[in-house]
Amino acid sequence: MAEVYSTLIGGKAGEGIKKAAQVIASILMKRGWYVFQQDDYQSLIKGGHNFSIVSYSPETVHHGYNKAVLLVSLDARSLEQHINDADTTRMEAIHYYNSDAVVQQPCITGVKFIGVPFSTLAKQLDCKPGNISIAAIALFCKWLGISPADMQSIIRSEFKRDVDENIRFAEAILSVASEEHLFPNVAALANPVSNPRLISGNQAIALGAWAAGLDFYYAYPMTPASSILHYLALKQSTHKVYAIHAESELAAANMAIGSVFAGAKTAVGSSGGGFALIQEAFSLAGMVEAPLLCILSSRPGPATGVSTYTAQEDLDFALAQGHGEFARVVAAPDSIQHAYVLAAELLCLAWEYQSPVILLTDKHLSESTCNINSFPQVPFADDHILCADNAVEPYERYAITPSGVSPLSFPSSDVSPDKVIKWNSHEHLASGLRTDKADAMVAMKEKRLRKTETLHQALKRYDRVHIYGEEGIPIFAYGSAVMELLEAQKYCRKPFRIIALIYLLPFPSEELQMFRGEAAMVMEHNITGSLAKLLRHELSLHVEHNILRYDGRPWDPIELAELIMEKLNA
Amino acid sequence: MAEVYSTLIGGKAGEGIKKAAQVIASILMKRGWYVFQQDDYQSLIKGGHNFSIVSYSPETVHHGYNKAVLLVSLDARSLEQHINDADTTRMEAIHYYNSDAVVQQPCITGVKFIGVPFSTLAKQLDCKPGNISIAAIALFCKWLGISPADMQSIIRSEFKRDVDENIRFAEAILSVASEEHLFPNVAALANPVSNPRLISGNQAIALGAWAAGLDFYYAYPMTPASSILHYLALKQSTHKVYAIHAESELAAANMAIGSVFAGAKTAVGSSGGGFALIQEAFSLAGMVEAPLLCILSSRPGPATGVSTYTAQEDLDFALAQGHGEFARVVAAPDSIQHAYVLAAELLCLAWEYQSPVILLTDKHLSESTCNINSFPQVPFADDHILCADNAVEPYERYAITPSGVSPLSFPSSDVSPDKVIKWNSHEHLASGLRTDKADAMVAMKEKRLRKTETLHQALKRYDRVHIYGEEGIPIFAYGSAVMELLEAQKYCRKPFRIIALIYLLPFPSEELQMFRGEAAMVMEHNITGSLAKLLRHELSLHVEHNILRYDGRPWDPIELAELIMEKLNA
Amino acid sequence: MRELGTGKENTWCVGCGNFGILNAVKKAIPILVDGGIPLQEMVITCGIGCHGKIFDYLSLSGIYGLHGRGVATTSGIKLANPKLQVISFGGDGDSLGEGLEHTLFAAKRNMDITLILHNNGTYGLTTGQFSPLSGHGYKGLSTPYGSIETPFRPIPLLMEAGATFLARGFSAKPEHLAELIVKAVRHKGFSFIEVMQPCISYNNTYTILNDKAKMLEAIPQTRALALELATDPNFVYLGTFLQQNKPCYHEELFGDINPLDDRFNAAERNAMIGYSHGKKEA
Amino acid sequence: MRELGTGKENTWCVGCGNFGILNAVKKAIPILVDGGIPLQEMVITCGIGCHGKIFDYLSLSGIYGLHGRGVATTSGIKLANPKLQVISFGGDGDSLGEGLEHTLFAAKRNMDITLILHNNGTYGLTTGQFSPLSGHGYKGLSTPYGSIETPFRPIPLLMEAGATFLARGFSAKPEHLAELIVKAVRHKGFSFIEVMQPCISYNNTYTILNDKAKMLEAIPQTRALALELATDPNFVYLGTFLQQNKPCYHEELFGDINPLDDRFNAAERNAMIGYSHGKKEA
Ligand SMILES: Cc1ncc(C[n+]2csc(CCOP(=O)(O)OP(=O)(O)O)c2C)c(N)n1
Ligand SMILES: Cc1ncc(C[n+]2csc(CCOP(=O)(O)OP(=O)(O)O)c2C)c(N)n1
Ligand code: SF4
Ligand code: SF4
Ligand SMILES: [Mg+2]
Ligand SMILES: [Mg+2]
Repeated sequence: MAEVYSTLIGGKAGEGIKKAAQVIASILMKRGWYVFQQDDYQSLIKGGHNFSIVSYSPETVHHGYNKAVLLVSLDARSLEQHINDADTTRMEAIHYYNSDAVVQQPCITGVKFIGVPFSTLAKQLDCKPGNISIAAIALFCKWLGISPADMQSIIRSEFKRDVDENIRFAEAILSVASEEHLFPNVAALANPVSNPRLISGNQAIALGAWAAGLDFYYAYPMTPASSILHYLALKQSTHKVYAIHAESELAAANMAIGSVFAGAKTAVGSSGGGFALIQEAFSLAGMVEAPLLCILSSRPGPATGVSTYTAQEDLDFALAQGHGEFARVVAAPDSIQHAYVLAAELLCLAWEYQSPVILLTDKHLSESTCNINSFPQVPFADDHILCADNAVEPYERYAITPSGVSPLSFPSSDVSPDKVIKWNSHEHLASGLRTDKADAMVAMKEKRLRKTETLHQALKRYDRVHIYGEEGIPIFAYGSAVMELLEAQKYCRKPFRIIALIYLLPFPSEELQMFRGEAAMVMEHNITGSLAKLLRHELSLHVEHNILRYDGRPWDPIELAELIMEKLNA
Repeated sequence: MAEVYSTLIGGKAGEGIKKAAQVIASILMKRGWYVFQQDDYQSLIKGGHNFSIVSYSPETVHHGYNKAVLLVSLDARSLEQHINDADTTRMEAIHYYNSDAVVQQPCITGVKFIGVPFSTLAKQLDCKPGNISIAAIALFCKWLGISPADMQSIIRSEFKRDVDENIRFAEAILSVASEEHLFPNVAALANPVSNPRLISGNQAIALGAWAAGLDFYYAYPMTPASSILHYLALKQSTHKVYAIHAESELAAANMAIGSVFAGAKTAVGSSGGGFALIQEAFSLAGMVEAPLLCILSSRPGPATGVSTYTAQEDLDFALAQGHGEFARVVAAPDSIQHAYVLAAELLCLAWEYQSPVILLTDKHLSESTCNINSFPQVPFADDHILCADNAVEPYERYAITPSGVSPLSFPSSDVSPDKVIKWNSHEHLASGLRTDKADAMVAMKEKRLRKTETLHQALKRYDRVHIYGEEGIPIFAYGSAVMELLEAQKYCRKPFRIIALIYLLPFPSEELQMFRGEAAMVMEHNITGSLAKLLRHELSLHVEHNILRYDGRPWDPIELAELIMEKLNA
Repeated sequence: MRELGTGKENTWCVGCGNFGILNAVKKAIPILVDGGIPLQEMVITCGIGCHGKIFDYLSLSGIYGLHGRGVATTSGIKLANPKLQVISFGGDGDSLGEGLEHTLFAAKRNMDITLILHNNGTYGLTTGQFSPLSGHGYKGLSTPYGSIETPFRPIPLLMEAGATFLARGFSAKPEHLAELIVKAVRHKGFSFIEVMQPCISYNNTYTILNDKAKMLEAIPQTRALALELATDPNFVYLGTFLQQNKPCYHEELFGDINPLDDRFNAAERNAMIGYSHGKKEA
Repeated sequence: MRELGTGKENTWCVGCGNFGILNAVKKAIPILVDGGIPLQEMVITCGIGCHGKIFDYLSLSGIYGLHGRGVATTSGIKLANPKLQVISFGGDGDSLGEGLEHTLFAAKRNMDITLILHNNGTYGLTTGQFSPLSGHGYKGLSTPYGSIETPFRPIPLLMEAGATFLARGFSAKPEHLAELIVKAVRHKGFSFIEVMQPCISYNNTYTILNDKAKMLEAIPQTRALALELATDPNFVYLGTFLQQNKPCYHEELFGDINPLDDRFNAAERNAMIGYSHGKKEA
């Protein structure tokens, strides 16, 4: 197994910590390393305590680590908080701290603490407070053995403003950096690829949906879903995609259904609170049979909960979205890469079966970043319109069909003036006109139900479950928990298999038959064990251990590996 | 078994059909009969086809019948629709029809069709179109052998306006009514009680909640929940209860939480679509630990669905209300009488455990009417405040307790000016101040989780399950389906037991242990069999037959009995 | 032109003002079609309420949406295909109660759609509860002792929010209303028509409206005058109160592009994803 | 009087206008208490946003509610116990975007509560997206090419909706703002204060506000004049624009009864249920 190293930068919100970590990740990635970045921040704009971790290896890194070989603490709080976060297992770690804020040099075996007057230097050299984490970039460059000239050009290309001040500051920092502590493993380049990219889970979702044909995205900002809106809004000029920040989630979802009616591939997204507000529209999508991709990125709840941390508390909520009965799909990506693929698959499924679909993610998967070396080919929604207008006259939007899927057509001057396309939130006849007659209700409800079965069959063409590992107890998980398990797998002396549920509804019973009644572990980020409950119900799974974590924080892979071994031995 | 008879009145919306049926039910009830009235109407104000059925017996009638011994069709559509709805099993049935609208007298064995020129008479005698169904009252009085004088005084007391015209019209109708066809069983008075009342399911819910202490009700009208709002609004002057029609369901639910904070016993109610809109507030109630009674009266969905018919499609939706994890209760009354008791119990539970609770009902239970001969004593919410301010200083709204229930206190000049009562939609400290710290999150989530367990234990003091019948296969149901089964039970030659689930969440596993793994039937009004799924999951129930009906209509007890026998023999 | 009705049984009460609105729409559509808008590009939406039933009586494409959300749905249709002319029928409960937010934001954005408000001062379909436009003292099932709220004034409210076409019609004057509808649909930007619509079952305002209705002679010269006339206590002025030119939302968003005609295909998207590999941002 | 702070770490950006608002509230409360409102009867609510953090910095009872729903929560508190004086802190996204409906209905009802709008023209907490009050062209993460919407005008909008007290303050003038808060809370009916609140991170308006701020000399004599002054393009007038007497909602609903003090107890309720048996309607 290839070694994994980590760098941690801590300081205040507004000091550019995440950005500095991104630059570091990018430096590594361009040199052929696999990287994973995760950011811990609070719901505030300036101040508080933020920290970012970049973990890197010549092989894929699925998840970040809590302990780092190089730490940069820009303020006293960071030093205090991360004083024990040095990874001293393989070499002496260095922890640079702000000597303007901390008078006494700490002392811990295996860690070299180096005080640097970050604040004084920044002030002297006119480096803005928002750029102070450039210090971490400089220290990292030194550590990696990057030449001052290369560092200069990195900073020049990454920071568009205040370039001279930033470079002067970085150079000053270089001059105080330790000469002795250089990264020992610098030559170990993994598979260098031509065009790697750093990408977050939310960017992967946005890009995947776009690759599959996305035209419109409607949302109201809500952490941790907001960055989908931001990313797509920026892409308007190059990608011909329109991201609309609506007056509320209710507006967003109903606007989205309007756009779908007109023929646009459309998505909406929010976190739990905003998603709760789109339930009625979700049910509408079920009734009018609108293909609509809905992205739910979870954070700890209930209510406003904890805005900037992670959780998997919304499984039942996602499975039971909307009043009434109708076909729908719920699926969760199990990595940033896979988020790209799944978003595309789900948009296609939505259009093929004219149903609302939910992509369930969480803060940790949505906002963490890793390198993607190449994007797999994904399906394109236009190729998955099962039942386009089949030219039967007169057109009937809700024609009763064996598959349950009815002809989809859009208003336009290309169609005959006699063609009337009516979508109806009431129970309706094949024509789309409203009805409350008993036999008509039965016919239309049965048509919609048949779609559930059709969908269930069709889903089998996608990977509904990912299984990682060959032997050992199965550990079930979904979403970012799979990333944690994958990284922990590297450290478990006893092997285990990870059973990653991708499609949660319709439940992939076929793929999981072999586990029926078996003993297993389940790991998830919540307090009630909702995934374990689902598996008990659907698979009669015998859940020996349900590893629950509900403090909003991701696991450190090594800690997790230890916990799993403990449970395995118990 | 005592005989059950039915009377059916059909005509147009706006002709006072429901009202006439109520008068008939009231006449019977005052004479010591048990009655059950159900109304079939559409989402329109005038026209269309409405019909009401009153079924009556000297013993309890749990449900209405489709076939009647006396039918009154005020228009041609009603005659056509109900031409085969005569109950000829025990006597010749009479079907009065409007001879102004129907020229040819129909002919069916066992049914006496009598044409009456309802429209002409009404016109001649200045009876308003909205009062034309007074004809049915007159025909019924004649049939029951009520004297013209008594009929007069009934009409006088039931219709405040146009009294003279109405009486003249009724008398004219009397004069054309059949003298031969009089009800044979008129003397069979059952238990005459002193003060019987006709009451609908929604009225029972409203009164039950009020008896338990309800102060405020917030809602936005939505069929079939609206009549709770209407009933309580009317009661303001006598009952000191305030029913507020808010600008939307979102407003209603958030206003309700405000009123709870101030110390008022408060409820909200809607149907699926409106309930979907209060999910975020429901989650808020979970987070701030607001006792809030939420009434969900279902109709066929999804989306706008079928506004005026019945369904049980919202079970999963009700069980998984709101994002995030928190304690809650979901329960469904199994009769109109029981709706009164359950509404009271649930308001008490909400206050005792400071949790949101859902009373799940459906159009059929909500809007049907029966006689209530006396109201049982119900608990009073004020007696169920577990953890009032226990005078620990300083006051902490979310003090960590073993039961998970924290002290509840209200702002008022009676408390010390130092007492600060903070409710917070964010994760919070015991003080109610916001937090995002890992250990604080864990502590508060665990406190809330403990409430679930405390609640679960406490629930055992109420009837969580009703079992009707001593032997035979168990048939599981909830809500109005239980009423259907109870009436059908009278006709089944093979006995069966009805297992009525009252409390659905927390699931009453203890009471149902004896059915674990057993063979059973499940009956419900939906297409996916959500109750059967719940029972399979929670009880490993072996569902031999899942009787599903999803056309919005209730079962006729005799048809249902036949179907059950067929399944039992299969 | 083909028949605009659907043959579906009409379930409005006899004498309901909605018939006049339906008639007016049926008169306006052929004029609009003659003016060059293809029938296939005329789309209707509505919320839930008696007003919404117009959806079932008009043989035009569209969405019978959720209560209160009709305007949001309409905006979404317009944005995806700006060639479509979308007319939304709203109730007073629908568009100024449950959906107030969407109505005001569509006006703020000057979204190029038409909202026809069926102002019957009541919730007709749910049996006559008071609405945001019901008068103080209105008795309905939810306010048996009389409403204690002051009604909104739709035209001033929409003007303040940013609507660029404001008019008032009366269901009993379908010819005039048809003219207003034609103008409103042709107006580029958010057009709003308040239609005085008597509800004979719960709020029969025929007499008072017949007494007080008065035609505007011309579009008032100033906003102040428009407001004064729109809120005159003695007369219910009918006609156009405001017509203003202002860029509308979809033009500001994408000029005269039609997003449906200007999409990258699968190959282009795949190529761009590939192409963008080397870029800082894809 | 006791300390009004909570000791909780303040996480607003240094220089944020919210500090001025917090100071003003801390100045106003003792004046109100001296004027006879017990501290225990002062209740605060808020939505979610930077503005909402004021909840954590004030040692007063209340509800830190949902984004956009603060005003609805406030109305519910007031109705249950009309003795409480409830001040709601709202953001511009919060109270005029997500929660627009509740704000306008509270004004329509003349609900006796106070709404302090932290108008920073941006969504501060969610990193600076445009808000319903951001100017045309405002660049934020959701509008990287500039907002294409025209902002609402809060004072005219609230006036049209029915608010009976309208004022504008500036966070950099906390003394004046404190006076406005005292007046607003004492006003019987819906009182609205638009506070100009620079967001130094996403919409730093200090310079422009310092340049343009100007005190009103008196409450304008007419609504028309109030509107003119409130929307003057050259000056940001500060002070009270409107103060009007009108019955408020809870008085219309139950006069001077306090529902919490006037309830039937268990025995009375049981008796009434029994008693009402013989009646037609209970
Ligand atoms: C979310 C939701 N809430 C409530 C309803 C019930 N509902 C249907 S129509 C209506 C009010 C109708 O009033 P208005 O909009 O004025 O229309 P009108 O019937 O007067 O034309 C209501 C409350 C609904 N369908 N959906
Ligand atoms: C239902 C819901 N949607 C979205 C959010 C995310 N959110 C929190 S604050 C906020 C906007 C804040 O803007 P504003 O109300 O102007 O307050 P400010 O931060 O500027 O004071 C948003 C969108 C949320 N908490 N809840
Ligand atoms: S209730 Fe009123 S609005 Fe509805 S159809 Fe009847 S008259 Fe028209
Ligand atoms: S982001 Fe703006 S509003 Fe929020 S605290 Fe910072 S300066 Fe204040
Ligand atoms: Mg209306
Ligand atoms: Mg703001």
